[in-house]
Amino acid sequence: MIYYISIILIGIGVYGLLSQKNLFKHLISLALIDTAINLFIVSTGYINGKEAPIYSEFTPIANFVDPLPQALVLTAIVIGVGVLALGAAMLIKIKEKYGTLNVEEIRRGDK
Amino acid sequence: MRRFLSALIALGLIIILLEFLNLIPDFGNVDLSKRVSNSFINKSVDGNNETIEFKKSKDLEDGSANVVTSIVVNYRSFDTLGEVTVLFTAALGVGLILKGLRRKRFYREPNFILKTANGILLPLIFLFGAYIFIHGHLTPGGGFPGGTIIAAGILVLYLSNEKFELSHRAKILESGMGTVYVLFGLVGLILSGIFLRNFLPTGVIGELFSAGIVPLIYVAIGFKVGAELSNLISEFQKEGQQ
Amino acid sequence: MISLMIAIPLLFAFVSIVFKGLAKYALPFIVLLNILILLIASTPVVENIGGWKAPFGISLVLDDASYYVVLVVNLIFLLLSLIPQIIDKGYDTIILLLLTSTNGLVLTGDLFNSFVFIEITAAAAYILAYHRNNPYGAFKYLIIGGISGSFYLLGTIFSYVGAGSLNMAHISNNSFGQLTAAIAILFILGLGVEAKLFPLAGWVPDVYASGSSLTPTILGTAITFAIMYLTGRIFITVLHGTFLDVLYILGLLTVIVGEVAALRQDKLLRALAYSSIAQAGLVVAAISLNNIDSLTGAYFHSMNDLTAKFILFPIATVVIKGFEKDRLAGFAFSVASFSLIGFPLFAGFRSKLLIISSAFSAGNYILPAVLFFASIVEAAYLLKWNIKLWFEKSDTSNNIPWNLKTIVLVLSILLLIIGIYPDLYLDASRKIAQSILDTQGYINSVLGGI
Amino acid sequence: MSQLLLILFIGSFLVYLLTRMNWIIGVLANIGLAIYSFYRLFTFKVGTSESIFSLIVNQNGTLVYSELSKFFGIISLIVAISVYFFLINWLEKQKNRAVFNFFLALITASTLGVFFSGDLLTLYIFWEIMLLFSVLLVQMGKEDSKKAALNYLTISLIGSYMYLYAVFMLWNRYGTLVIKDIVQKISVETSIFKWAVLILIAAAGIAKSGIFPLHTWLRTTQGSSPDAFSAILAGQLEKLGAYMLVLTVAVFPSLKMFPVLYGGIPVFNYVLIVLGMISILIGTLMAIKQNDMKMLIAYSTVSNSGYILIGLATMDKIGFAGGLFHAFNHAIASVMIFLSFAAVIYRTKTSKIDEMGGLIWKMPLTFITYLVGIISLAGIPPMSGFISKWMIFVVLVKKGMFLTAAAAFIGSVGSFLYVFRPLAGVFLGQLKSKHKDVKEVPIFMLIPMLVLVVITVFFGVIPGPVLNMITAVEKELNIQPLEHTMTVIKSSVGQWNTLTVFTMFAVGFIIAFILYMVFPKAKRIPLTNQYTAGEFLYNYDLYHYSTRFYAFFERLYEKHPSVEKLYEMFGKFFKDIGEFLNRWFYSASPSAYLLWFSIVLLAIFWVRW
Repeated sequence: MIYYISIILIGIGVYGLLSQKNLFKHLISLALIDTAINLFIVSTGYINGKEAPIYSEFTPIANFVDPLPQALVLTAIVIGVGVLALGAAMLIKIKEKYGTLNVEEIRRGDK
Repeated sequence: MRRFLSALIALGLIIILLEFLNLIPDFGNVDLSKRVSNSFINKSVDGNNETIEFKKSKDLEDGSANVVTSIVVNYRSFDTLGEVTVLFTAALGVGLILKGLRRKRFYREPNFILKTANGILLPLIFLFGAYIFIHGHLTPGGGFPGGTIIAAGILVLYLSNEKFELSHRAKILESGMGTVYVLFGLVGLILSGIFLRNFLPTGVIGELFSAGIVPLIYVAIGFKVGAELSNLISEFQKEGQQ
Repeated sequence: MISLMIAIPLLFAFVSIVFKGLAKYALPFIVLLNILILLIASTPVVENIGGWKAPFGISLVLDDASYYVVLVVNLIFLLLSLIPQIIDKGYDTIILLLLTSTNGLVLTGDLFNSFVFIEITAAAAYILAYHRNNPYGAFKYLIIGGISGSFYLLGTIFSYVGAGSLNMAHISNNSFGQLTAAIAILFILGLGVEAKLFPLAGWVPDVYASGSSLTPTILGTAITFAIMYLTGRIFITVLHGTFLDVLYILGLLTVIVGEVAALRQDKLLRALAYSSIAQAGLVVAAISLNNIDSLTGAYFHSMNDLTAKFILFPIATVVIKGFEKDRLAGFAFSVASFSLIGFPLFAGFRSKLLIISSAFSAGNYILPAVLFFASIVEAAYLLKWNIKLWFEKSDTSNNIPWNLKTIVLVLSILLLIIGIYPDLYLDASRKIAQSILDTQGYINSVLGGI
Repeated sequence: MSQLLLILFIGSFLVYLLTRMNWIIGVLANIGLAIYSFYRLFTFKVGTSESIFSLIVNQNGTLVYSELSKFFGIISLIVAISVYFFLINWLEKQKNRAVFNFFLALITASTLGVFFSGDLLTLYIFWEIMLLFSVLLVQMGKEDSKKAALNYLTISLIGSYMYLYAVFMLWNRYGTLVIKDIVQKISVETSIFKWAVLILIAAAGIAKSGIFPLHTWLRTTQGSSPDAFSAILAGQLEKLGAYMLVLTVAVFPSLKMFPVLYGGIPVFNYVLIVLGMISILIGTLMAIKQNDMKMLIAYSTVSNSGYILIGLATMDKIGFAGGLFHAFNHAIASVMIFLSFAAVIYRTKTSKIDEMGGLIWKMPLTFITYLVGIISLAGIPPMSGFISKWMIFVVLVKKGMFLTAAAAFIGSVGSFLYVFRPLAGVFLGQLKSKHKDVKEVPIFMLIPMLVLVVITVFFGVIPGPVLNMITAVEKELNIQPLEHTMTVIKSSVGQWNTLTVFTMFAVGFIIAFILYMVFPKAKRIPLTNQYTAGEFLYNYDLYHYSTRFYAFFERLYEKHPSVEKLYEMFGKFFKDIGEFLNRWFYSASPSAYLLWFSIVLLAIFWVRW
């Protein structure tokens, strides 16, 4: 089920990127796609009936889901954050340079 | 029209990805023994065959109770170094891109509640963040969430204080902690000839002082991420000349 | 030892935040150190980071292919470090990070790790794309780059799900039927954007032609070469040539589209950006033929291309009017463009010859025809620019700094030498090709003969 | 041979340096090099071969000296030497003299390289060197020469890359590129392969010599390139095309490779003959229309290349000899014509026919050069140009190819029309008032022109020496040699005695001259000495009669379809696509990028899943 949710989220992100004209919405869509993929990655590691991969008083012996996707997701999230920050900074500059975030108006302004 | 076409294409994409799903095991139905992470859980990459028990197993190849942490900071530590670098690059880039902009001002007195609560909450937030990254090898969390929480504290500071400016020391902290991470790796290289080698004893699994360099690196990461995100926040507090 | 090639530049990048200006002065020494490490190293070397053995931890692999690619990449950075004028203040750290990530990209033997390094490269590239106030172009690059990164990540995850590991050699050793096709599709989308393939990579001209000489000079040479290496490594060594035909078609399309689009450009930089696209397409198409000669030709051509581009891009940004004042720079420019066109006795001719003859012996009659078409168009617009810059009189022209002039001159002489005596490049590219095709050797050296 | 080529290539760098110091010394050095290589051509032994550096693995380049290389080498060096002599005075007015001289020397060196090449790839290399530097020379001319040069480059590259494609087809099939080896093996191949290879190789020759589908570059290139270089282009470079055509039809044994049709001509050669026919017609008709004298002769080149091609493609002893001889004659004649034009332009600074007139009194020697040149070019008896055209006619009649013969005849008649136009417009008629002070050109420009006049008249009377060389070529290529003596050419239709003809013409000329002297002379009055409708005419320059000289004739084909326009359309089409891509793909919004990204994904999935 989570697979399907994540894929539908990717679809929504793609839809947003394709249909919107506002660059900020593009960035949000990109973040959405990132998140969806992260969700997907985490869910590939899930195993029915198993626990979070931490040795503790409650789970002293290994009966864990796959921890590797979780580790990968941690990395992927941080990378996503970095890209998002860069994009946001560029948006500020675009706004400053063109006075708008609308794709068509920027295109007109470029000429 | 545009929306319809977009929806159509997005639908096509969804269908393709659904098709791909048929090729992989169903959700929650994974055979762990075929994956490398099985060895990560049992900490048997180097050939350990004993079952691991919490607070009993000693001197394992990797001593952190949180397996995700052991992967992030030990087995695949190199990825994490790269990850830190991406964040570092992003922070640097934001600084370069937004160079020359002024601090944004709202010209409005911050809310009284916010100001007061800030004084009480801020130490708690920082403390919580520090707790998270210090216990990264034992509990869920680690350097990244911990650092983020600290940065959230900085954000509160920015919101509640119009005149607050992040000190230049944040940059130094960021740079220094990155350096520490690489130096840990280099020390491993010098001591054992292997980059990012865990050269400290791993101790008993589940104890605070265990897992060798893992908590140390996580502390460094915690500070680094905190400083970096705080820097990002302070950069985004800017606006163009008007 | 080879991890030092990643660790040292990274260390200096971190430190240079505090000690401003350090990066600029340290860069040549760091690169020299890297080259020194390479000179001591003997291939193949597999270094397991953290001491975790191959399919479990992350391994850095220095086989013949990555050896020469890293060598070329570091030499490019060395040349770049000798012309510090074009690196603006603050961007020197970015260059260091780019060096780190490119080295990592080439050396790593782990798919997810390569994703991380691609993302660092991309992040640095977004910032470089912004250089000289080009936020819109950079943002467009960021969006499409981000999406392609996501698809690359998805491909990595599918590989992990299929093979149970992220190690390239381990994945290559497993076979997982139809899933390979899905992975290949995802990697085509993931790498295609960085490899400048036609319908995927629309960002190139807007980024390359932003007016900065740093951006195209480094993105069009070192990064392109590293990506081409990664393309060969993933599609041939890891995926055993799955879906190379798709890559072939995209490559040919890119060649045609790049050249045709360059035809009408009235800005030199933009025309060169399109030429860069077309050459990348040619290299990808040649790689996708998947035999030793074509791969040799592809990497040989890529090296010629980057040598030429390292001459063309900086000169094109500095010289706007003509070569009245700098005949030597003009000479270098002409040599580089003739080499790109593939006139006989220039370096580009040798590599095009090799690609054509390998295509013919593989029974492929379309690639040569497309290549010839591309050469005609390329000749038309590059000669137009040569004629314009040499013979149309102009009063003003920027002065080219002496160190840049020396470097482009040396490179152009190198192009002439390669044209007559190609063994220098040819041997390296043959080694790269052999090593990329030698899947079993790669698996053995990484997994220790499991 | 490799030694000679090495000397020439190194020498050309020396020429560059010398010209930078003093341009006259540079030109002299260039002449020295050309004369030295002319001398060396006679010292080489026919049949020697040498190997030079290798370009493909295990494949050394080879140089072979054959009768064919000797023949074409001599043509191109005669052209080169005379043009270089011309430069002693002419170069003074050219910009970038050092580069000009340097490129000329390189072109001569690489042209010889092409003729010496024993394998296809070596040939290609020299061919491309020649192409590159000739392009760079063309653009040093008039204002629109930059565009013309690119036009020239594009069409030449189309030809040479088609050639290279064929080279690699052969290399892939046989693993060798030596012409001798390939020629032995190719006759047993499948017909598709043979057709493909030969058409692709012929394309290079067609593009270079200006045969029909690829002739469009000639007009602008010849018209706007530097004036002295136009002579090289017509005399030296276009003969490379003729060489390539010889390679296609004769060196590759077309008689053995293809089935023989009507008249004993291989079917492949028929295709070439048709192309030659079309070229003759187009060249003639278009030449008649031109107002720029250089463009006019450029079109005449198209038609003459057609003659050469037809002659060669018949593969008959007389026809083939006629083709080679016509190549020789056309080279000499076109150099004479272009040099005389260069002389005229040197003095008057224009190449438009209707801006000149009456220069016969000011530049008599230039006029004589031009006159002899056009007589030879149009094929009027006493000059050598007639002989070669006659030989081609003879073979067409003999083989019963009347359609081609008719085209050739129309071309001949048309050539009278078009060569007369500059004659009347430039040299005869009224002298323009602004050209009153024009003088004859300096001595060093006159010498080569007059020497060429002598050569043409000499070979018109005694064609034996050239025919000897041609028969040697024919023997080498296994064609039955032409029967001839010093002054008599024998054919099955009849024979032609050049000496008799010359004597007859000389007698006729003397009679006409006597009559001209004896009868009373016409009274010369100035042009303005008349009036119309009671008004006296004051504007001297208004009534130039060479404007729309053949208007009555041009009207017949005014709305003709134009290949040139077709190519321009193609060029524009590509540019428009480029602009479209640039606009709608490469400069598009992120959404468009993602749109294409998704379309690729969908397409791959659709096709390959």
